[in-house]
Amino acid sequence: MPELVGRDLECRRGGRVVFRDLSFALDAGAALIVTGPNGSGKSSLLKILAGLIRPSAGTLLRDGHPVEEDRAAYLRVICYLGHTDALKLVLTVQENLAFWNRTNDPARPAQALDVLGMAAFADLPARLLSAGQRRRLALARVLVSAAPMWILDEPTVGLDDQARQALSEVLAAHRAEGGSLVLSTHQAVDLPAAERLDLKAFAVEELPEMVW
Amino acid sequence: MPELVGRDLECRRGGRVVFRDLSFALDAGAALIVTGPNGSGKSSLLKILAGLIRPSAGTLLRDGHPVEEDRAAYLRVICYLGHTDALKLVLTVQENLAFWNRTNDPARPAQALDVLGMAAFADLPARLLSAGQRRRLALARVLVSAAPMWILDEPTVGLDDQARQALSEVLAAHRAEGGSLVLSTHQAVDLPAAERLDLKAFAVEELPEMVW
Amino acid sequence: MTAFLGQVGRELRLALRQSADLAMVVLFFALVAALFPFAVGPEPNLLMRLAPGVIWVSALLSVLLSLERLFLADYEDGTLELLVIGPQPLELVVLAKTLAHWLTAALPLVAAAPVVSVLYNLSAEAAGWLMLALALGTPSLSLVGAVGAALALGARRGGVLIPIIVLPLYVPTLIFGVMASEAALAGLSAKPYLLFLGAILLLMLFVAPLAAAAGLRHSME
Amino acid sequence: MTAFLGQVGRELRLALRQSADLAMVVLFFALVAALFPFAVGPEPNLLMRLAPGVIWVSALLSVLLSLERLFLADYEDGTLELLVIGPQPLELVVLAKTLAHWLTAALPLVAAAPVVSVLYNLSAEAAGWLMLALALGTPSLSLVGAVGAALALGARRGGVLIPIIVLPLYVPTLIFGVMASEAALAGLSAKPYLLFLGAILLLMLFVAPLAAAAGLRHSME
Amino acid sequence: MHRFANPGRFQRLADKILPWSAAGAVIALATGLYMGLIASPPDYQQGESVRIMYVHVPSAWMALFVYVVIALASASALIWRHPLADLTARAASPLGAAFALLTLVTGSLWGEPMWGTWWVWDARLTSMLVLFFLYLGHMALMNAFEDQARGYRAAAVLALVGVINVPIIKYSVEWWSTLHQPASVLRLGGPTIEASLLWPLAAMAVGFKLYFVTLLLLRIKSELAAARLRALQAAKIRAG
Ligand code: HEM
Ligand SMILES: Nc1ncnc2c1ncn2[C@@H]1O[C@H](COP(=O)(O)OP(=O)(O)OP(=O)(O)O)[C@@H](O)[C@H]1O
Ligand SMILES: Nc1ncnc2c1ncn2[C@@H]1O[C@H](COP(=O)(O)OP(=O)(O)OP(=O)(O)O)[C@@H](O)[C@H]1O
Ligand SMILES: [Mg+2]
Ligand SMILES: [Mg+2]
Repeated sequence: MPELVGRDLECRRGGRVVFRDLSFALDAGAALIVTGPNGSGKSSLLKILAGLIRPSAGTLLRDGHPVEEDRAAYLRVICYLGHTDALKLVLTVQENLAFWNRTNDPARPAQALDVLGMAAFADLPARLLSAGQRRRLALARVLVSAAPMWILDEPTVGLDDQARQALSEVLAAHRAEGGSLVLSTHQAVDLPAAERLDLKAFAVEELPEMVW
Repeated sequence: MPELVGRDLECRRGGRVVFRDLSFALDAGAALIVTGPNGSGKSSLLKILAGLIRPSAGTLLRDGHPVEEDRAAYLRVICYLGHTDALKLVLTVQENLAFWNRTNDPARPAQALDVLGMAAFADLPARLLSAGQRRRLALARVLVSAAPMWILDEPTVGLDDQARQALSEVLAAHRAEGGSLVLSTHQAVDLPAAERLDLKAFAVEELPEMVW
Repeated sequence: MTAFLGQVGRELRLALRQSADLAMVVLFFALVAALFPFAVGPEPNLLMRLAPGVIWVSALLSVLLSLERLFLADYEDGTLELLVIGPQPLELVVLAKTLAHWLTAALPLVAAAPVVSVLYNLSAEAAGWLMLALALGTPSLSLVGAVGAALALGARRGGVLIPIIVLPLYVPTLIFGVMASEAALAGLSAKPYLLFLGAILLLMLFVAPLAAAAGLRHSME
Repeated sequence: MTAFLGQVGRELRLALRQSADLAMVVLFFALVAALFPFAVGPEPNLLMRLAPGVIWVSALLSVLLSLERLFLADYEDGTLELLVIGPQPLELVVLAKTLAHWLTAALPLVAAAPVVSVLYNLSAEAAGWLMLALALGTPSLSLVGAVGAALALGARRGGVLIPIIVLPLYVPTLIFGVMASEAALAGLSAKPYLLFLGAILLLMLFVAPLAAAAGLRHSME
Repeated sequence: MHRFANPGRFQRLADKILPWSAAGAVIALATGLYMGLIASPPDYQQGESVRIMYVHVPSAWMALFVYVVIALASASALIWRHPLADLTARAASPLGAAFALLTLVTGSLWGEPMWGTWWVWDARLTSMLVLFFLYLGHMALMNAFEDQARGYRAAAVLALVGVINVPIIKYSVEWWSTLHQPASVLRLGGPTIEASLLWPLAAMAVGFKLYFVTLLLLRIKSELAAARLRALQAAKIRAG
């Protein structure tokens, strides 16, 4: 039985329907790549999966049970990375990361930084980081989340080739451990045996109504 | 004679030398693609070209004259797009754009939105835009800048294929009109006959000299 | 329970790390308080009578100034999203943040109050009562301020209502606080007013986290 | 010139879209002004004597509250970068933003002053002079505040830092403003003080944009 | 610019000056204190408490003087971007604050016997209080940024704006107090100090100046060391 199932999901943002009748299934260790043009609802879908917004219709099932039944339990197993990096610019890199460390192992943050090639910046205030370095730090947060299900919204934005390489290795390792993965992107990503979900198929033709 | 020349540029950020002895030349109608790993100084270089920060050494020449001689004149001919979109989320799309319209033609903003496929959102508050839509709006600002020299820091971030297509057409048209172009990116961009500048070559390994 | 304390501790650490060194808060407080004599003139006994009101207003102001950006920063940089879906109850996060804020922005004022009251020639004993009243009242200010800050996020598009809802909530605290100090100055018993302050604080301890958390969740839409 | 007006117009539109902040300022003003009767008791003539000072301080503090927003939003969303390298001189941009700030954060207070002065049963005529003094003095507050806001950009804790560096510079404006109103109250001529307020304003009109623009440029580093 | 400004030269110069200024300070202060505390007679109306003046007044003068020093340093820092100017401003600010505080404390110690209260909103007292706040603001701003350079620039601009305002502040405060209260509340000695008080005062003033110079040089030297340390640490961090 698939770990996460979305059934006939519909999403409204600002009074307008973004997508409708969207269904998908995700097994443990599997990866789902969400694609689609700008504004097709990738981030919205991921926010629904992350529990940030509720679908206007349809249900989200985890192990066969509606997520709403035990929201807290569901939120514990997921880790969400949005468009924003959620960094405190006045804190140093490791301070930023330590705050999000959900593993009981205080050494993990340092390892995560190392994996993403950020070890050298551990003591730098995040304000001094370049765009890509900030994204790397945001990704490091995911590594220390200890969550089996990752929900990543355009994780590769601003990353250089080397970092993108490191990321795909990380993702592979995560899946090898039985972790599952949903990510949205506009770029080509090499995820072996990943399912694709193109939101163009679920778009609703409808001009956005004026929002006051 | 090339329009813009950088001679032996050196850049310090936060007391550390990011790159040094960097030289380049850019003719009218030409394009320069700046590449390099995260933190190699792409944004810093573009900020120097945009007049936001001063190089710690070296000179920037426009038509053979140091830019510092007439900074105002130089700033008038450039348009800079940074990592941030510089949008006011409470203003509508067209309100955002209208403010930056430097062409004397009030119809231009609407055209720019149309070119980038944002016409349908003109009256939506920017708050409601998706990440890529925001980036498109930021790009529209460049289209209405009426500046002959564009300096774009990772313009394609978050854009979908169609938008990226539209952008490269826009860039081609800009160059056809004799406009020149400097852009940094981590992705493949199709700019015919563009020069490339890889910052890896100018990275500084040795420890920074004592700074007061 | 340990999770509770751990969470609070981490929230505290972050808030403390972000907040200014206490010296700055105190300095701000002293500056505002030192401003009034220029406005009302230097007569010592008039100033003495104004002292409680002045000190309370200064405290209120520093709470307002420092609390407003607490959630706003998290909202803009995306941290709030993560806190909302984070493992621990949002009410707890709010409470922890507010507590941290009080410790960093309000407690120093309570400590500095005696120094300031020298400028106003307050008797040591009157100053003591003033401190007590502040210690009881400022937490309510922080809590109510947290609600305001949270609601303001949801209403980015300009709900004029928010301040109209929040600021009046300050009035009781302010008035009872001032009156307690007044009574102490006049040699009367400040107890009844202090009791009122305590009651308000208990109420707010219960209401504010719920309201603020709701506001934060609402701001996610 | 059109660019200048465009800037002002945009700032105004932004402020109005976030009208919550506007209401906050006015309400805070009224709240502080309304508080002091509780602090000093109801003697009418004492209150009348205090009125100018209290109203001035309230206005000053409310302006203070709104200062941080002046440049911070532009700094964080990248707009400031574009303004710094934009075609019109940065000093003008600063002036425009400050003007907008005054129109949205200070002018409402000037308008609200008569209402508040009813609380202190000021004569209509005295209230008129008070308004005049405020109208002449508050622009200086906005200008000096702009300098503080610009210099504090990117600082660890702008919220408290700005008042700390700005308040001492407010003293002369406050003093002359209050004295003008008091003179009017006492039936003396307020002109000399108003002249001083005007002089300070002129000086600041010249100094503040330069200083603030310098601060903004430095914040790009 | 800072590649021409070389720390070494300053170090040598400072090391030359330091012994002299230090010695001078000790001598001047010693003579001043001796003349003031022992040789001179108690004031006929203020009694022994007048002796506080020998600390109080010179420190008051220094408090004003140091702010001007900072303003000049800031101006040159902004114009020529000379790092030494930044360091001077940074080193001088706490000293000025200390002098202001000393004035306030000795003043109120003096005030206690004089007018039976620690604090009176007298013009001089008040404007010194404001000056003290100006100092603290300057220090706070200078230390509020991760990268020192930013703090230097901001603080420099603030110091210049401040120095423009200092006279206005002093003047307005004087007007304020004279209008509000009869000047009789406090009769500061002012010009009417007789010679027996004047000489020790002058000696103390000279002593304070030299003392300031000494401390300033020492602090700049330590700031230099600190900056060097910061740079090396930064280097270590970035080099990984
Ligand atoms: C907190 C208490 C006080 C403060 C902050 C204070 C402040 C000052 C300041 C700023 C000056 C320098 C004025 C100038 O040179 O232009 C000064 C000078 C002086 N103060 Fe005070 N003062 C205080 C209390 C007193 C008291 C209680 C006395 C004695 C009655 C006193 C006597 C003097 C005298 C004699 C001078 C020298 C005046 C001159 O040479 O021009 N001060 N004080
Ligand atoms: N404001 C700043 N202060 C100090 N150092 C900075 C600042 N901004 C960036 N740096 C440092 O300068 C270096 C270059 O930064 P820059 O943003 O130019 O890199 P980049 O090539 O744009 O990287 P990316 O591809 O991630 O955008 C980085 O190592 C960064 O740590
Ligand atoms: N907070 C919001 N309120 C109302 N509408 C919104 C909000 N955020 C996004 N929208 C609308 O919902 C639609 C989908 O937005 P979403 O961010 O999910 O698109 P996306 O697929 O992530 O686009 P991108 O590829 O640019 O990130 C967009 O048309 C946008 O206008
Ligand atoms: Mg998206
Ligand atoms: Mg970059």
